[in-house]
Amino acid sequence: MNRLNVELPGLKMKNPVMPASGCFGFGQEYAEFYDLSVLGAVAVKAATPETRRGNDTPRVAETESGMLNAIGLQNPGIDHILAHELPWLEKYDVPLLANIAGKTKEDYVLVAERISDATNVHALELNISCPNVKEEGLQFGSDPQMAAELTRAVKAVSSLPVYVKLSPNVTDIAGVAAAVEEAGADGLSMINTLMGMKIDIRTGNPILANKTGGLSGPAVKPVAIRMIYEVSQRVSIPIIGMGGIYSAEDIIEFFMAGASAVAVGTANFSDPFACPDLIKDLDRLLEEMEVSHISELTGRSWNKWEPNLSSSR
Amino acid sequence: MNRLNVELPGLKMKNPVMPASGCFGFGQEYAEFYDLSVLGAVAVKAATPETRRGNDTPRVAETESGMLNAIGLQNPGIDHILAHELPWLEKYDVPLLANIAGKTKEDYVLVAERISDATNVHALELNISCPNVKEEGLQFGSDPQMAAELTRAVKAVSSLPVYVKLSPNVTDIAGVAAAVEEAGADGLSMINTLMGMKIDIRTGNPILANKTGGLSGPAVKPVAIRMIYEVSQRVSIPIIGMGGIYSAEDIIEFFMAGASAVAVGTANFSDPFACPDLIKDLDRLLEEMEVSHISELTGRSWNKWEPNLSSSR
Amino acid sequence: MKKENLTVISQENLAPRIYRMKLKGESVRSMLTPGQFVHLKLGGRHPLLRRPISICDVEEDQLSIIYRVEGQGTSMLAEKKDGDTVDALGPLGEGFPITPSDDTALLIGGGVGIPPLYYLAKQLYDKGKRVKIILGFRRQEEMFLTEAFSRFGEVFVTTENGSCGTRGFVTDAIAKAGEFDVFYTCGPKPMLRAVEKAAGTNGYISLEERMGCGVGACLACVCDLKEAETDKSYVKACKDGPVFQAGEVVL
Amino acid sequence: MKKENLTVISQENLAPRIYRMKLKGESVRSMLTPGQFVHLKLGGRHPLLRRPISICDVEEDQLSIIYRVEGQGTSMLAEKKDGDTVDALGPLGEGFPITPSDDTALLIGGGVGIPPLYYLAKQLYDKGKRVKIILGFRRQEEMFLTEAFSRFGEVFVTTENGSCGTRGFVTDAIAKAGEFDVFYTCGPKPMLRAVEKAAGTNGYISLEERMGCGVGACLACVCDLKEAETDKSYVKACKDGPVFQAGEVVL
Ligand SMILES: Cc1cc2nc3c(=O)[nH]c(=O)nc-3n(C[C@H](O)[C@H](O)[C@H](O)COP(=O)(O)OP(=O)(O)OC[C@H]3O[C@@H](n4cnc5c(N)ncnc54)[C@H](O)[C@@H]3O)c2cc1C
Ligand SMILES: Cc1cc2nc3c(=O)[nH]c(=O)nc-3n(C[C@H](O)[C@H](O)[C@H](O)COP(=O)(O)OP(=O)(O)OC[C@H]3O[C@@H](n4cnc5c(N)ncnc54)[C@H](O)[C@@H]3O)c2cc1C
Ligand SMILES: Cc1cc2nc3c(=O)[nH]c(=O)nc-3n(C[C@H](O)[C@H](O)[C@H](O)COP(=O)(O)O)c2cc1C
Ligand SMILES: Cc1cc2nc3c(=O)[nH]c(=O)nc-3n(C[C@H](O)[C@H](O)[C@H](O)COP(=O)(O)O)c2cc1C
Ligand code: FES
Ligand code: FES
Repeated sequence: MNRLNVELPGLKMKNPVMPASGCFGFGQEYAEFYDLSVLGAVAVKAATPETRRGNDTPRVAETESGMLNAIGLQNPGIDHILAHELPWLEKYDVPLLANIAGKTKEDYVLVAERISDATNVHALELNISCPNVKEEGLQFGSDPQMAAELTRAVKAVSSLPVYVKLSPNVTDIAGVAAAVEEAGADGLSMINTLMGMKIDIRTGNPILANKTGGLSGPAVKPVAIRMIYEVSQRVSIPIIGMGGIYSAEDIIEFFMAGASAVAVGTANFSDPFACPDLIKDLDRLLEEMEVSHISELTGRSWNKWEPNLSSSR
Repeated sequence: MNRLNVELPGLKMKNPVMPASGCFGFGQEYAEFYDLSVLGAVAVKAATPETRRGNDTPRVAETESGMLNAIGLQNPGIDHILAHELPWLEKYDVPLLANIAGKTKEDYVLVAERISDATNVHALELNISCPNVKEEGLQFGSDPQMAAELTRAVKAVSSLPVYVKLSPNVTDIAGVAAAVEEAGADGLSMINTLMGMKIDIRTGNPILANKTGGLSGPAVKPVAIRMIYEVSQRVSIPIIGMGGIYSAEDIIEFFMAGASAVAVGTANFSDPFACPDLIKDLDRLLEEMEVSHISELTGRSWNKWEPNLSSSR
Repeated sequence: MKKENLTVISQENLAPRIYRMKLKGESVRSMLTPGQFVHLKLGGRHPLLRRPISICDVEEDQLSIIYRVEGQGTSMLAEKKDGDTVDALGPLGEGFPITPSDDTALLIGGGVGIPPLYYLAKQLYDKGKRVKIILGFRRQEEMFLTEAFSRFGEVFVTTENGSCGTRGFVTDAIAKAGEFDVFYTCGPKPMLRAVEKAAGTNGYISLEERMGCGVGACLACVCDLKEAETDKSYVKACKDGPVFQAGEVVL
Repeated sequence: MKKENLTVISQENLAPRIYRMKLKGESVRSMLTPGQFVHLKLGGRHPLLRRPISICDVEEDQLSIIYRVEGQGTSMLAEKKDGDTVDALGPLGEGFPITPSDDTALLIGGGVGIPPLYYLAKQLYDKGKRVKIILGFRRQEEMFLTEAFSRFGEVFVTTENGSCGTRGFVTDAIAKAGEFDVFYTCGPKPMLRAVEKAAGTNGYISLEERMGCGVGACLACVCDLKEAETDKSYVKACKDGPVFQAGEVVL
């Protein structure tokens, strides 16, 4: 019996686990460890119109139960991604969620339009929340109006489902979520990283060359759970949950908070086999818990009535 | 030589370490472990006009490198605090920072006015950021205008220096900081807890009776450091830094980010001797680092010129 | 109330996931009252908070505790080897009072609520009281301490599936145990509620509440008083308890 | 590139804070190239990330590493006892190439940049190359491996305080070492810059960059290429390196 398959707009997934954008490159590296077809989906690294060099190094710093990163959206640009990275992934039976970033609305529209032609891209993920890029991206994530407008503009040029990746660095994340839903978003991804910093006390300088960076890993999980709990009660589009997932129990917690699928980021760095191991563990845990299908758990923390039988399985 | 004494508005401190509000009651319990006069100051538990029962239990849940709490501002009310709690503390040679909370501006003004008469209260700390109390407090913390107005109202009734305790659950903490400085705040305390949640996967319910709670402990330190780094460059009033302090190295990091004193919360629960141990370790570490006075380190991560010689020592 | 690194001197598996650990240290000499607990810090910073565990027995400078492996903290406890140390804060809280006027005591324990009653049974017995003990388990395989208790008085076992003793819950054995002057109970909340209902008000109840500080400072562990006093409407399980008079607090 | 729990077979203190650890496991048999590294996971979830450590020597299924205790990860490594295991991912990265046309190799190592050069010296020597070795330390007490290296060639020591060998930095011994065809260097960045300046371009440099994944996925460890190629302006230290041709990347 299959307890794990889920279907989200555009994404027919064997299981609800995908690597998170930026934590898996375009898959090549992890393909040396396992067959990528075992994954539910792959969220590929952010694409921008032009080649991006990213920030200076150091770009990562470890914190208690977490890490900071300030990669700065380094990527080879949409042309190269279309010509080399995405075609390489075609040999795997796995849907792609294409993460898109940019400086302006026009940037997002351009990348969305072009990347939608790739046959293995099944949905778009608008990264309106990357905190590591100066004077761009971020304001889209903190302003409901701008986020909605961006969503509308991208929806207008692409027939693919659009997921908006929300920033946790805001006063009212549910407000942003509601605004993008209203603007036509098909799903949400949350959360992106929390803005943080670490100082090397021997030098007095921030460890990251960019000074601030995005906090990810188990440290942020309670914040992610709270936000998904809040947003899932406010919107009716599905949520891809992420932020500190390291165990199958964590995945169940994200579902119970309100997620319909999950993404795994930092855990890949601790263990390259994180995703396939989580998928196996999750299946076993659901069996132990006598849960007949993972999607029954979505929103269980607030939705006390019977499982929604119309949900995909 | 004394490397540790610092002077902040209203607070002449032997050393820069105080227990954080809500994590030390009114001192009685920890006085069974050590002499409270060794502390730089004590931030006492929040006072409200009336007796508060607080939230249902469970009120705490552990997370990775952190904890969630939803005490709900339980306190015996200003009358009882003035009659019993503060007088008991008079036998110690330590200045008090009185934490104040309320539902309305009038609540804050009332408590501020009355508590200012206590002889051992040397400064006020406006808790505009407690995330565990429904429909109150929080909106003061997320709206710069309301925070400023509240600050002004309290300043009008009390001659004591006023510290405003900022919420990290906002898009633009520096905006709130600048607004309260403009309104006459003498200092800032930051950060209060991040809103979070944890679900018990065996039951599907949030562990806390209040569902959401405030995240504290080492997990949040990178967020605190980032916010202090940002705010200290924007305002010129001193900052009492807090959020995950567990070691003397952490204290140095908070100073380098921009703090002029620190508060220690959760660490007291892990070890009742946390504060006196930190004070000793800090002195030793400064000696090792050949720092002649702790206040030289304030803002070192962004302030690369010579130490400000006019700073207190 | 001291903080000390106690030394592990033995570790024994009593039943599935149930262990008895003996620890040695000077502060143990002050652990005189049954029902008090120690607050254990495991593993440096992970987990972050201490874990409350009841005092099960004390002999001079040796402390016995009995614990069930539940999560990270108790798993780390189970991994300790002889000679390792455990950072223990204690004794904490108010324990069971021994009331001179009561001659026969009924002790009612369920699961890991049983350990503190052992030290209590021993002290009652040493004081010449008559002791009766009801011990509730889920099933026979999970039983522990039943023989040790029989040194101090008659033991009545209940198991949920009837695999040993009376089938059902501890309350199903109260009638069988017969008369008593005072009762003492410790176990999960639903059990405490049932016992309070069945056994009356001359008794003492030990509560398990999630704790933060364990010393009375954080207000994590409060319970409402059934009848609020003028200045006090609640108590702290860690400091005013974990033992309360039956009927004193809202369960 | 495998993940395996290697078994600790010995641990030795070589100098203050410097340890040599020997580990055993099947995956070690594939660790053939000097300059490659293993990525070690210590202590479950704390610390969260792996730690890169160079391969210092390999004999059949036995790996030697030499490390300096810096922070949490290396402290935990130092606490390992014989029989404990260490989760190791490796071999990772591209190591030092041995170029057939070059007869005399100059190896220049500073501090914990020295260990990977040991395995290299051994292989060069086994291939019949002439090997000269410059080893830089801060002071005499911190020296290690100098005798072991002398099996493979002439060793020149430098110490910053002059307590042994040439006073100064590794670059101060290059002239003394005389002629060479190719150089190999590993050490802190300022040293690498100085060496690149002093020793020319026929050589190889091993870089230490802070890493996230260690396998090329996170882009934590990128270095700019001095001359960007059409499709490529940067390299990843973990995957394309840590060894690069002198002059290839911006230091
Ligand atoms: C006064 C008192 C005395 C106790 N005496 C004993 C004893 O003698 N033997 C024994 O086996 N257990 C006892 N317990 C329960 C014991 O404290 C928990 O089983 C233990 O804390 C679980 O920790 P963990 O890390 O293994 O589990 P986790 O579930 O990982 O713990 C997570 C958090 O929840 C708290 N928690 C989990 N379960 C409980 C619980 N039942 N009560 C209170 N807090 C809990 C933990 O302290 C920790 O903060 C006692 C509890 C209290 C309050
Ligand atoms: C390819 C490579 C090979 C290495 N080989 C060796 C070796 O053979 N022997 C040896 O002693 N050291 C070596 N190092 C350095 C070693 O990785 C660090 O000293 C170690 O990671 C410090 O970890 P920690 O937890 O003790 O220190 P912490 O300072 O607590 O580490 C915190 C974080 O910073 C990173 N970090 C700290 N210092 C360095 C550093 N110098 N380089 C890269 N990351 C760092 C850690 O990996 C960790 O993520 C190598 C580094 C690299 C990149
Ligand atoms: C090194 C790194 C790079 C990331 N790059 C991106 C990115 O390009 N686009 C994006 O939307 N999110 C990016 N993220 C955020 C992750 O996709 C994810 O939202 C976040 O890390 C929380 O999940 P985790 O705790 O499992 O890592 C990145 C995270 C890390 C750690
Ligand atoms: C149990 C608990 C109760 C708290 N109560 C208060 C309070 O009454 N008023 C307040 O301003 N902050 C309160 N706080 C927040 C702390 O003062 C502090 O800002 C926060 O915990 C971060 O510091 P830490 O990580 O060192 O604990 C409380 C925190 C905890 C953990
Ligand atoms: S646990 Fe802190 S008051 Fe009881
Ligand atoms: S460490 Fe992740 S790409 Fe090199």
